[in-house]
Amino acid sequence: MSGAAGTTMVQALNTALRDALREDPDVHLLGEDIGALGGVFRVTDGLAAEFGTQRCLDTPLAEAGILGTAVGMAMYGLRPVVEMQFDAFAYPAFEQLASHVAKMRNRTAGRLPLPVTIRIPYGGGIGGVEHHSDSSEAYYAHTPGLHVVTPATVADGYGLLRAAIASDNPVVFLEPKRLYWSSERFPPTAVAPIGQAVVRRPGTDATLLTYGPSLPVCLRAAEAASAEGLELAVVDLRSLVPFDDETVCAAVRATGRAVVVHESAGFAGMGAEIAARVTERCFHHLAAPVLRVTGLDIPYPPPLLEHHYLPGVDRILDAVARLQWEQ
Amino acid sequence: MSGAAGTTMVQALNTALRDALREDPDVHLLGEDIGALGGVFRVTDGLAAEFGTQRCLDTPLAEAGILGTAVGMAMYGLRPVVEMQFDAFAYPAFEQLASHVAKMRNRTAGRLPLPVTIRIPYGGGIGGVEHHSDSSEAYYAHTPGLHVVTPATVADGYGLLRAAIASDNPVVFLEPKRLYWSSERFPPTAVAPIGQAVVRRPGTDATLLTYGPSLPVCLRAAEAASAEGLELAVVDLRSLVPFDDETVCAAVRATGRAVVVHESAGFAGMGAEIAARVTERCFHHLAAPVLRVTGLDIPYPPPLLEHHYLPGVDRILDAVARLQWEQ
Amino acid sequence: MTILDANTTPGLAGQPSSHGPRRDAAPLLPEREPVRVLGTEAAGTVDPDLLRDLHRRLVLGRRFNQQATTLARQGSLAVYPSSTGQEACQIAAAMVLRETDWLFPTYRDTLAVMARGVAPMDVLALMRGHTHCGYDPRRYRTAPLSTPLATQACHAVGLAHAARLRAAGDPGGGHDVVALALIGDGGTSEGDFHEALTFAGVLNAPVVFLVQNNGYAISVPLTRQSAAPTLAHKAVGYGITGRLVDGNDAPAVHAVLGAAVEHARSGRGPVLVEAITYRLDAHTSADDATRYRTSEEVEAWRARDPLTLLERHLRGAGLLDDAGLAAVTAAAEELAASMRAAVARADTPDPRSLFSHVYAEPTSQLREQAAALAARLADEASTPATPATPAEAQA
Amino acid sequence: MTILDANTTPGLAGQPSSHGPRRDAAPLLPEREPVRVLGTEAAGTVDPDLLRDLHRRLVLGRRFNQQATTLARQGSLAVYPSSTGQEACQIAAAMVLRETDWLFPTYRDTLAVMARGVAPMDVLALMRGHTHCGYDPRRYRTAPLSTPLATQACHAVGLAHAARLRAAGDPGGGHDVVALALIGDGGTSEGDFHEALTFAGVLNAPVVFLVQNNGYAISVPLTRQSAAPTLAHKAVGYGITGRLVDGNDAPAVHAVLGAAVEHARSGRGPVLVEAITYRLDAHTSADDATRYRTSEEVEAWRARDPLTLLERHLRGAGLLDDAGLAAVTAAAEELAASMRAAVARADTPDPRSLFSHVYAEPTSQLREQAAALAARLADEASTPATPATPAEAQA
Ligand SMILES: Cc1ncc(C[n+]2csc(CCOP(=O)(O)OP(=O)(O)O)c2C)c(N)n1
Ligand SMILES: Cc1ncc(C[n+]2csc(CCOP(=O)(O)OP(=O)(O)O)c2C)c(N)n1
Ligand SMILES: [Mg+2]
Ligand SMILES: [Mg+2]
Repeated sequence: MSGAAGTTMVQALNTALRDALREDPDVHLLGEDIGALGGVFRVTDGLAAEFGTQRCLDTPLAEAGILGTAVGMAMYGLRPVVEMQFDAFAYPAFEQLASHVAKMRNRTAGRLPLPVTIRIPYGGGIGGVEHHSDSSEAYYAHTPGLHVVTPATVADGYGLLRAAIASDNPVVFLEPKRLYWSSERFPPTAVAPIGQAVVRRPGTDATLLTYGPSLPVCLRAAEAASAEGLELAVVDLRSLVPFDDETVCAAVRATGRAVVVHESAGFAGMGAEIAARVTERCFHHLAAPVLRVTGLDIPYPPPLLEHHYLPGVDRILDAVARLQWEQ
Repeated sequence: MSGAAGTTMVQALNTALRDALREDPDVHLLGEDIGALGGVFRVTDGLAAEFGTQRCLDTPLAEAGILGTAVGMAMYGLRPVVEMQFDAFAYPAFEQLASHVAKMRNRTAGRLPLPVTIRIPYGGGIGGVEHHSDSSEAYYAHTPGLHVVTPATVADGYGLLRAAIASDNPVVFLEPKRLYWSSERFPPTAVAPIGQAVVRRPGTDATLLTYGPSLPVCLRAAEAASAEGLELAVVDLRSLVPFDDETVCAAVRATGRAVVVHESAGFAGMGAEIAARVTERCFHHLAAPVLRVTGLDIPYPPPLLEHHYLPGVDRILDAVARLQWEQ
Repeated sequence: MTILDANTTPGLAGQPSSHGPRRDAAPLLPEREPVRVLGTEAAGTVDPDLLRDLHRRLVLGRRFNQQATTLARQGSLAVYPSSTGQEACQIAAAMVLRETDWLFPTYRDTLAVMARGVAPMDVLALMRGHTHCGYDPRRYRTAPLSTPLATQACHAVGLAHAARLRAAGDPGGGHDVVALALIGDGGTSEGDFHEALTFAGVLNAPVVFLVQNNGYAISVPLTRQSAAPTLAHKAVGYGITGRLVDGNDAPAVHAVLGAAVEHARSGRGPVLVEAITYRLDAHTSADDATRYRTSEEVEAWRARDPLTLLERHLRGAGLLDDAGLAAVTAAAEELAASMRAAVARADTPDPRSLFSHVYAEPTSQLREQAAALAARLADEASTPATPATPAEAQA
Repeated sequence: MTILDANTTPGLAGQPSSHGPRRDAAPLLPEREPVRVLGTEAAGTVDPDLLRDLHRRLVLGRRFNQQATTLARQGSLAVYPSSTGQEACQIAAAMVLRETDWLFPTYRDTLAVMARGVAPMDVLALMRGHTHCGYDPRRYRTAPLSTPLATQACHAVGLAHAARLRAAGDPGGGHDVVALALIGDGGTSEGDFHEALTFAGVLNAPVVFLVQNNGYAISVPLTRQSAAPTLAHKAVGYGITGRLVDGNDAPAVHAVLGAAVEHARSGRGPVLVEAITYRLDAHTSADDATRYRTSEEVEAWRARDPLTLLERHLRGAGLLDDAGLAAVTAAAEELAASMRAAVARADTPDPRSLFSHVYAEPTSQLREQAAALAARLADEASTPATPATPAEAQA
């Protein structure tokens, strides 16, 4: 799966699905165009050929129907993995997600767990036309009963997807479209635990808290800051629910300053939760308020304007600069 | 509409709809059971009789269809007011809301504004069975392009609903089910502006920030605190989007301590946004972190357990006590 | 032949193959008039034991509805959606299923759930406000009572499909399962109903959809719900078989549904059955039906009460005498008494259960919240109760 | 008679009135074979001017598709979903509408939108990535190109209903509007399609649904999308009229759609037209169609290219000679050249526009964000550009 140029995120996800299909006959994939086409991003490339069109099922074009069918399959004991074609096209399935997927275990006192994985390509930066670049993580993170994870590295693409499929919880697995074609040298093979954040770069002066598509941007910002003598720590949350308070708070306490970076609209976004809970838990360690660098509070713009919307290095460094260094 | 016992929230909303229907022939109501039945909460009682079954239209049972039909009506120049029967039953319309209602003005460069009002009874505390007590405000508040308002008083029930219907923006109008039968002495008649919070009770020691169904609880908490010598200010946000930073920040700066109270699940809820933005803007006035008292991060419980879920006076006072008075 | 294959006819003449083959429409269209047994010659050919069994279950079901409605009026249940007038559908739905089959009920289908073997108070746990689902869905092969309309139809298709997948790998493993989804006339307007039927048709899943067309979705009459000739006419649009039956004619519903279940089980595809019936009670104990329907209409339907129709036939055919009726009535009273007793015994749920089943393992966030609740409860237990207004107690 | 009334027959025999009256199904069912004109006797009766007009528009449309696809390959458009092979549907859809009627297109219906009078580059603004909708929907009575599938069908119903409401109050006010919703075969599986048809039937709204059944939803063939005999058979389930037409036969589509629009306009109810067609190109310029279909299949359909079929007829009937064809081709080349020129002139959108139309009045939050962006832009303008990698420029 990995060439000289390394393994791409798409390949890592593909390998994770293949390994899961091989190891567990209960794993079934379903979604739009995941069979012969291999998915519009080719994440399921070759899987119908290897496992048959039953285990890699091209469904009718109806997202609530797809997720509702997966719920029924899971009730019978299967382990469905659903592909939603794009973020905004998961919205028709919102009722099935919020009222059934998230609640079934709880409403049946644990008797009907739903080990369903819902893969959703999300976010912008790929020149997509409207409805193809939404960041919808806050909707899911706010819905109790769901786990919500998002890889930012190729290794985590493999590891978190394996963990999601193996999990007895329903997991919303958000795939950063922008990182589909990023690549790493070593083919990933290890399962990554759900619920653990990881420090991607140590730093002493301030901490960037981020996830998914914004991790590379934060690492570039840290690089740039370092050139100017500021050492920024960078934390990759990986799992939005459950949230790893321990790792996050330790990283923030160590620097006393923090900026949250994500690409979805800021208002009532995931960054608000991160900022609020870090402040609740680390208030007396903070030399400055936790700031947020996020997408704008507007509908996602057309491709020629999206660079103004996405958090970039400059905006991150601006926020870091506003962390009141004079104190 | 108002008897000796005063005007109820239901009556105020009913009057607002009646006045809007009378004043503007373009106003049309549509929803499930809003005609002969007058809505399951009777908010549209008598309106089909007065304005005909066309302007108070009983629709087929299909929420996406209802909202999508309203979008089309608004495109032709009408001013539809949609009733969703319960919070969780608005989820099937989520795609229409997020991908069309919220975006139509923007994607057409202002040429197709959608003056649609979407009334959604929300929240718990009325002994409803599952799916009848969700607090869904965070989903809407996080979706750019929507205004999101919620009355906590009978007068605002009238005033904000009139403003919502008159607005050229799509407005999600969240009606606190728990307050439907609360009543006030004077029949409301004035339009309340969207986007303005209001201080419901002055106070010097700490500020409670709340909205909708939690306002009366906060006022009772302030009462109780006052008996023990602590004066709590209480701010009723009324409008979640647009957010009244000015009023809120002034109230928080005046006390240096704040607790946000709402009934939806806390994680990535509206309270996170409030806490985060207040902290960003008032950090150096804060003697303690902004705390949150919210619903639990679990699916809404069955009626016999819901009092454990809902923020109550005790939990609010506990949070106030944790605001580090020793400083 | 894979399990996805279905009976097809050649494609549309003159079109290359990408658009076909397509099915023949005629066999999918429903009968012109609802199937009836009672009052027809067919009635004489039905097994008398089946008729008596149906009758007994109708009587018990009616009494269950009455008692539950009373309990709701008295405040022991938060609410109760009675199926009085629809008992023939409820009972038949459960009777045609094997133990290994699955039922997907709505909030109104309490009798069907009870007929699967669930204890009355466990059926009513949702309405008691005690827990969201009072029974083990796997044990009774019965999904939780579904409140979000039509959503359960998708689950039924998925489960039926999964069973076929398992059956393909393990033919003798008891996986020749049929899923029966119950739905109301109003529910057929929801997008999820459409998507379920689309998937059922394409997957050729062994699923039966029973639409209990009781003429109303709360207050909205069928004429404002759908302009279709009959709801059974929707089936052809999904390539599945449509059937129309008199839902107040218990042996007719039993026969049509039984045939539908065997049709599905044998791999011949899903079936949509529309049963024309009427709810004689209000939508729920909280509803005021006089706002939207006349007493004349209700009386006209009372004359077609499924219990009356069946009792009249049994009496006429000499299959039921006063003693037989008395025995059945006594059993019904016993059921009602046991319901009252169970309610009196009812416990309060343990608040710690709030956190037990949100996830497979509680998150650290939930552990914190559970600990905080436990501390509050311990506090309350140790301090003397202060007089609280009901509103404050709630808040 | 209110505007909600529809043609009905008495209710189901023996049922009280709450369930009826119901429609007769037979007139709602589609023809057994798609309607054809070309190659039949009817072809000789069609107005030659109409045929020549159709031809001219097909040629222009084909060229538009080719040029836009080329622009996408060259990177001037983000993507282009070509309707090559479906031009007959596109053109007829726009031609049967009056100026006061409304069109509700999908992303693929660029030719229909252009035929409403929108300038080519404004049609393509969405795909250029310049703005979400390049034209004024009110001016052209054309909704934005809809990407979320089937959602626009609901809007069409609402708009048609609103027009009827206005017409009731103001009969001479030009409100006898018909809404035409375009949709693909895949889109018919979405819940919104079902809900739109349900509403259309119940409201008896003057709306026509044209399903361009091109055999595929991206890679998924019709046989995996629906098990229905034809998609037009779905209509009966909503009490609306279903029609089936050969979508590659331009005069046939024009005739059937024209009749459907007048059916709807005259208050006789909505119509669902299924046009059987094929997209000869890939799903979009970014798609690889060889992954899911054979070149034999494509070639079989190429033989039924709507342009070829019409040209053959015109030639045979002596309605088109070489000079005529040359004139049409020249016009098409002119269109293509103007598209290339327009792209070359294309400006970059103003970032300040990001905030202009989110709300009627910007919120204080948006004013802050707009000011911050303006400051950043001013900064960038005043500092010499530092070399940035493309990735960094994007981030
Ligand atoms: C998605 C959704 N929307 C709305 C409701 C509110 N609601 C509960 S029952 C009901 C009417 C259902 O009518 P029908 O399907 O005919 O079933 P019946 O009650 O007649 O058995 C409505 C609108 C709901 N439960 N779910
Ligand atoms: C709600 C939704 N789900 C998924 C998609 C992604 N998508 C875009 S086009 C397409 C196929 C549509 O097929 P069809 O309706 O037959 O139209 P065609 O492309 O053939 O014209 C899909 C799945 C979408 N746009 N909207
Ligand atoms: Mg009903
Ligand atoms: Mg298609």
